[in-house]
Amino acid sequence: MTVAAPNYELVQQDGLETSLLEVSMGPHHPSTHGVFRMDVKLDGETVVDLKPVFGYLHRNHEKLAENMSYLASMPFTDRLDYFNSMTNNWAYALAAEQLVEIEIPERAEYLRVIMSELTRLVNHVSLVGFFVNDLGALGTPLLYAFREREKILDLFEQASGARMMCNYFRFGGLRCDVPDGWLDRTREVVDRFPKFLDEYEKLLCENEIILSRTQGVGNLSKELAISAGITGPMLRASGVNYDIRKVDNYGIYERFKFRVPYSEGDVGDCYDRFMVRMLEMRESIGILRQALDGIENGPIMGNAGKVFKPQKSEAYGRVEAPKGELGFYLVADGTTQPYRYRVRPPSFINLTVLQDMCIGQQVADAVIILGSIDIVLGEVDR
Amino acid sequence: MTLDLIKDILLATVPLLIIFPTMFALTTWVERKALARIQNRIGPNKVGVPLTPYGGKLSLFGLGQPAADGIKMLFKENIVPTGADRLFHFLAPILSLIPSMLVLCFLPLDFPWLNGEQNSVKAFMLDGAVIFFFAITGLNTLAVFMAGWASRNKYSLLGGMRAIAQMVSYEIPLVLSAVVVVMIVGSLNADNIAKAQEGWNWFVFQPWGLAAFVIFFIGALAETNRSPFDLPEAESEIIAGYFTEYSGFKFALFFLGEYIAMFAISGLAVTLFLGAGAGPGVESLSWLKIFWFLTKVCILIGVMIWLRGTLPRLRVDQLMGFAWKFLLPLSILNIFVAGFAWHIKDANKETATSVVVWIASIIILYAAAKGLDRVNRAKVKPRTYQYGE
Amino acid sequence: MSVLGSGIFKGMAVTLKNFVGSYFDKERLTTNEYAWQANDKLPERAGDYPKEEAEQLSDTTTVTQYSRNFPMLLHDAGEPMDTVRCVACQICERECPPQCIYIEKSTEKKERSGNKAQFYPATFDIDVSVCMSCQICVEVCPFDAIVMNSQFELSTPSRFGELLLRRDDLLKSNDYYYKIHPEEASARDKRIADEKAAKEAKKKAAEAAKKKAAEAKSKSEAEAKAKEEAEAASKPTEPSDTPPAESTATPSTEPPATPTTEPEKEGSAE
Amino acid sequence: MSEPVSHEPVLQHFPDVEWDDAFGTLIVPVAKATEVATWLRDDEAFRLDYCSNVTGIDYLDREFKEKVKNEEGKTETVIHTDPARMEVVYHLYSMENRTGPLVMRQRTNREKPEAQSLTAVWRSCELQEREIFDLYGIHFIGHPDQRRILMWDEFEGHPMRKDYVEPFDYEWEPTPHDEILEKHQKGTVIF
Repeated sequence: MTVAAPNYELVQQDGLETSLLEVSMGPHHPSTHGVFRMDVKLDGETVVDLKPVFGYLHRNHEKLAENMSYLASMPFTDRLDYFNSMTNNWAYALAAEQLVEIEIPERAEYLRVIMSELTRLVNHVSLVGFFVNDLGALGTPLLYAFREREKILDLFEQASGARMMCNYFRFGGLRCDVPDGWLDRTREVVDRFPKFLDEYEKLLCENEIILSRTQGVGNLSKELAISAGITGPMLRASGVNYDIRKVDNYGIYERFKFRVPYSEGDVGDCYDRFMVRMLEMRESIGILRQALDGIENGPIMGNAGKVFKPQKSEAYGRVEAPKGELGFYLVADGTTQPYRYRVRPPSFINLTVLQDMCIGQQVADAVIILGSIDIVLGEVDR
Repeated sequence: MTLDLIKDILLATVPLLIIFPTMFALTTWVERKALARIQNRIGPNKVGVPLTPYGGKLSLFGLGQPAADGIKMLFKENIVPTGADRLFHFLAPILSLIPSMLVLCFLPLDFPWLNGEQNSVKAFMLDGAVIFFFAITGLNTLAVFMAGWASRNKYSLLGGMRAIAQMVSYEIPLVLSAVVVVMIVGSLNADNIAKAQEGWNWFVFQPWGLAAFVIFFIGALAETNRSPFDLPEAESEIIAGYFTEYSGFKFALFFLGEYIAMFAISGLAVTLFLGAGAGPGVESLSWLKIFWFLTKVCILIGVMIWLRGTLPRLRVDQLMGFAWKFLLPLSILNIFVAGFAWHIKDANKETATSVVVWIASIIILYAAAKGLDRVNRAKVKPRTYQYGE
Repeated sequence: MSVLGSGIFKGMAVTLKNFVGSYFDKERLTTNEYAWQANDKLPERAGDYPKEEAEQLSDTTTVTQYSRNFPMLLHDAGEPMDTVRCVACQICERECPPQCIYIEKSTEKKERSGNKAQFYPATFDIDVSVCMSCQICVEVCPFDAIVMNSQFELSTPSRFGELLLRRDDLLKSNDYYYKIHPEEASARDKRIADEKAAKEAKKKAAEAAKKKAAEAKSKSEAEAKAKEEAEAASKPTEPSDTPPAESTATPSTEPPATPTTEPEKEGSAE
Repeated sequence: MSEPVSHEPVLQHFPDVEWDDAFGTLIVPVAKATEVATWLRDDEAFRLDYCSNVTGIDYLDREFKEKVKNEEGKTETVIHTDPARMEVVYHLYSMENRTGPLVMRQRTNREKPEAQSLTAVWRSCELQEREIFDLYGIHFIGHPDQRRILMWDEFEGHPMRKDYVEPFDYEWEPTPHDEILEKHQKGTVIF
C-alpha cells in the first residue's frame, strides 16, 4: 500500500502559472551514499513526491551464488554491505550451518561475537559520521569516526588479512585463528573506545543545530515500522524493543549481559535513530569486554569437512547486522551448489518507508532521512 | 586630474589589490591546513617550490598549494551547459568579485605613505562609508542569483533562490547591529568610528557592543555563505548550489569573490566593534595600525574556519526563522539598550553606575536571547531512552 | 537549563582540542605518510619491519605482515621450476569464486630436485584484475603451493600485459614468503613438518607391521597397505601425500600415490 | 533461536492450506493467500505482524537421484521427479510475541505465474514483491506499484529464472581465458 503523493494543489495567483520542480537526486548526488536515485517533486523546497530508483549497482549476486559452491559465495557476501563484512559472513554461515549439523567450537563462537560487535562499532560510528556529514558538517565527525574505525580495521586485517573484505567466517568456525597478542590489542582498542565516544557525544549530542535539524524530521510510527519490516536501530528508534540478538540468541549471545536501547516515545525521527545508534555502541563495548574476558584457547574450526554438501532442505538464518535483520535463505538440493540463495538485505527493506517519511519535508530533510536509514548500495542492489 | 592624484589613487588602491588577493591565497592554504588539523589530518604538505628542473623541492608545509590550485584552475576547461544563458553565466563571477573588491576601499587601512594630502582618495573618509558598504555588498546577491539562474540547472536554481532569501534577510540584522555603533559615534564615517575606539575603548567591550558584534558576526557568516549558513552551496543537499555548473577560472573567480567578501565584512566588523587599527604600540609606530587591523581580520577568519570545522548546516526554514525571529528582535532590542545605556552613562559619569548599567544590559540582552531561543525552539530538547532486556 | 549556545561551544571545544592535539598527540594524528613510517608512529601497527629493511622492501610490502593481496606460487630453495610445489591439480582453478585462475597441466612429469617426478603447471595465469583476494585458493590447496602475496603496487597501463600474472611472475621463493608473512610462514612450515612427522611415524608403524606380517605371512603385506590407504582416505581434509617440493624430504620408499587423483576426490566443486 | 510457531491451527482453520513436512512450510492456495495472511497477522494466538523475507523460487522439471538404503542394507538409487513450478516464500515472525518463523508459500505454475500480493497485509512485501516480479516474472495481483526494480525498464526476461539464457552483451569485457575472449577474438564484439 504505497502512500501516494497527497493530492497536491498548485496555488495559482493572479493568473500566474506555477508548477512542481522535478529533480532527479542521484545517482551522482553526493549524499545518496552510492548510486541511488530519488526522483523528487518539489514545491519550492518542500518534497511533494519522492520515488526511489534502485538497481544501479545490481550484479545479481543471488544468481552468481546459485552457480558456484557454497563456500565460494562467502567472499561475495563481503561485498554486500561492504562496511560490515563480518556480520554478512556470519549470517551466511549461520544459514548454511542450519543445513548440516556442525558443532561450532567455543573459541570460534567467541571470536564471532567479538568480530560482529567490532563491526557494529565500525558501522555505527561511521554512520553517525556520515549522517552528520549529510547535515552539512564538512566531515569533521566523519573523520573522527574514521580515525577510530582505522584502529578496528587494523584488528580485522591482523585477524583475517583484509581490512574490509574479511572473508573470515567458515561453515563451522573461522578460517584461521587470530595471531598472538591480538586479543590484547583488541582489549586496548575497546578500552579506549568509550573515551572517544564521550568526546563524540560532546561534539554532537548537545549541538543545538543538530537537535533542531533532526527532531521531528522523518517520523516513523511504530505500527508502520513493524508492518514495513523495518529492523535494526531504525525499528528500535520507533519504539519497538526487538533485537535479534535477544530474540534468537544465535551464537552465544545468551551468555552476555547487554541491554537494547529503544526510543521512549512514538516519534521515531532522525534524532531517535541517531541516538539509538550512539547508545548501542556503548552496549557493544560491554559485550566486547565480556567476550574478551570469557574467551579461551581452543580449536576454531568444527568438524565440517572440506566438501559442503547438504541434503535436500532449506534454512533461513538471520542475524542482527548493524543495519538490521540480515537474513540468508538457502534451499539445498543435495548438490554442492545452493538451489536457491537469497539475501534479505536490511537496508533495502528499510527503504520501503523512505517515501512515507520524506513527503512534506524539505529537500535538506530528505537527505538526512536517507542518511538516517543507513543504506549501503552494495546491499540494496545486490 | 593631476599626476599627483593618479599617484595617490594608485598608492591607495594597489596595496589593497596586493594585500587581499595574497591573503586570499594564504587563507585558502590556512583553511585547508586548519580544517585538516581539526579533522586530525595533515592537510596539503607536498606542493612547494621546485629547486631544479630535475627534482628537489622546498615544500614549506605545502605553501605552494594555492599557486598550484590557481594554475590548475586556469588550465581547466570552461564548461557552459547547453541551454545556459552564456552572457549571464559569464558575467556572474565577475559581478560577484567586483562589489567585494570595491568595498575593500572602505576599510580604514591608513597607509602611512598616503600622508593625508589627498584625503579624497581615501574611500573610508567618505561620510557615508558604512551605508555605502552595505549598499555595495548587496550587489553580491545579484551575482549569486544570476549564476543560479543562468546555469540552467535545478540545483543551481535552488541555490540561487536560497541565496537571495538568505542574503536579503540577514542584511537586516547586519545593518541594525551596525546602527548601534553609528548611533553612538554619531557618524557613518569609518575613520570617525575608528577614532572613537582608540586606545582600548573598543565597542565590543560594551554589552550592547558585544551583542551587536555577535549579531553582526552571525549575519556576516550568513552574508558570506559560510558554515553553518552555507545553504546556497550546501554540498550534501544541492551539490554545490549556484556554482554547480562553474568550472575552471570562473569558479576560481567565485571563490576569490567569496573570500574577498569575507575579508571585507570581517574588516567592517573590526572597524565597527574591534577598534579598527587600535592596539598596543600604535601611538609610536603608525605601521602597526595596519598590522593590528589585518591581525584582527585574520582572527575573525580563523573563527570562521573553526566554526566551519565544527558545525552542521541549518535548514532553510530554520535559517529564515533565526534571522527574523531571533536576530531581528534582538538587534532592535539592542538598539534600545544601547540608547539607554549611553544616556545613563552620559548623564551620570560615576563608575558604579556604569558597572550597574553594564551588568543590567548584559542580563537584559541575555534574558531576551534566551527567551527568544526558547520560543523559537520550543519542541527541541534532549530525550531519554529506555533499555530493553 | 543550559546556557545559550552551550552545545555549540562544547562542540567547538572538542574541535579545538583535536586541532591542538593533532600537533602533540599521536593518538589523534594517526596518518602515516609512508608505510615504513609506521615504525616511528604507532607501535602496534608496525612491529613488522625495522625502518631500513622496510624501505628496501617498500615495493613488496604493505603495512602489516597480516595483509594479503594477490596469490603467488611457492617454490623451495633452488631453481623455481625445479622446486615448485604446485602439481597442477587444478583445484584452485575450480574453486576460485571469480574464476581468475587458468592452469594448463604439463603433459609429462618432471623430476624435481631431490624429489620424485610430478606434473607441473605448464601455464599458470592469474588475472589480478579479476582476482578479489579472497584466499580461497590458498585454503583449498592441498600442497601449500599457493599463498597470498602482499605486493600491492601493480598499476600498469595495460590490462593483459601486466595485470595478467604469468607463472614466472607468480613464482616466489619460500624465503620471500618468510620475509613478508613471517608468522604465517613459520606456522605453515611447522604444520607441514608435523604432518610429515606424523606420516613418517605412521609409515614406520606400517613398515613394522609389514615386517611382522611378512614374517607371519607374505599375503598380509597387501592388507596393511590397504589399511593404510583406507586411513588416508578416511581423512579427506588432510592431503595424504607429502608435498612433493619439500626439498629436504628424503626420497620416499612408498609407491607414489598420484597426487592429482587424491585431491580430485576431495574437490567439492562438482 | 526464537520459539517456532505451530502450524496446526492454520490447517484447522483453513482446510485448503497444506503443510509440507519436508521443508516445514505452509502451502497456501493463491486465491486464499490474502485471507490466510490477514488471519495470521490478526489472530490473537499468532500475531505474525512482521513479514521478514519474501522470496521467489523457480523449479524446473527435474529428476533427483537419491541414494536410499533398502531393507537389506544395500544402497539403491531412487529417482524423484520434482514438478516444474514457481513459489513465493514468506518468512513470518511475530514482533509482539517474539516468535517465529512460520514459512508460508504460494505455489504457482511456470507458464503464467500469478500470486496474490500481500503488500496490503505487510508493507514490507512491497519492494520484495517488486523484486520477485522483476527477477522471476511472477505477477502479483493487487500490487500497488508493480514495476521493475533492480533491472532497467527495457530489460527483457527475468534473470533469476533457472532457464534464463544471457543474451550476448557487447558490454562484456574480455577476460584472457574464457569464452568471452573467444567471442572477442572472433570479432563478434563491437566496440
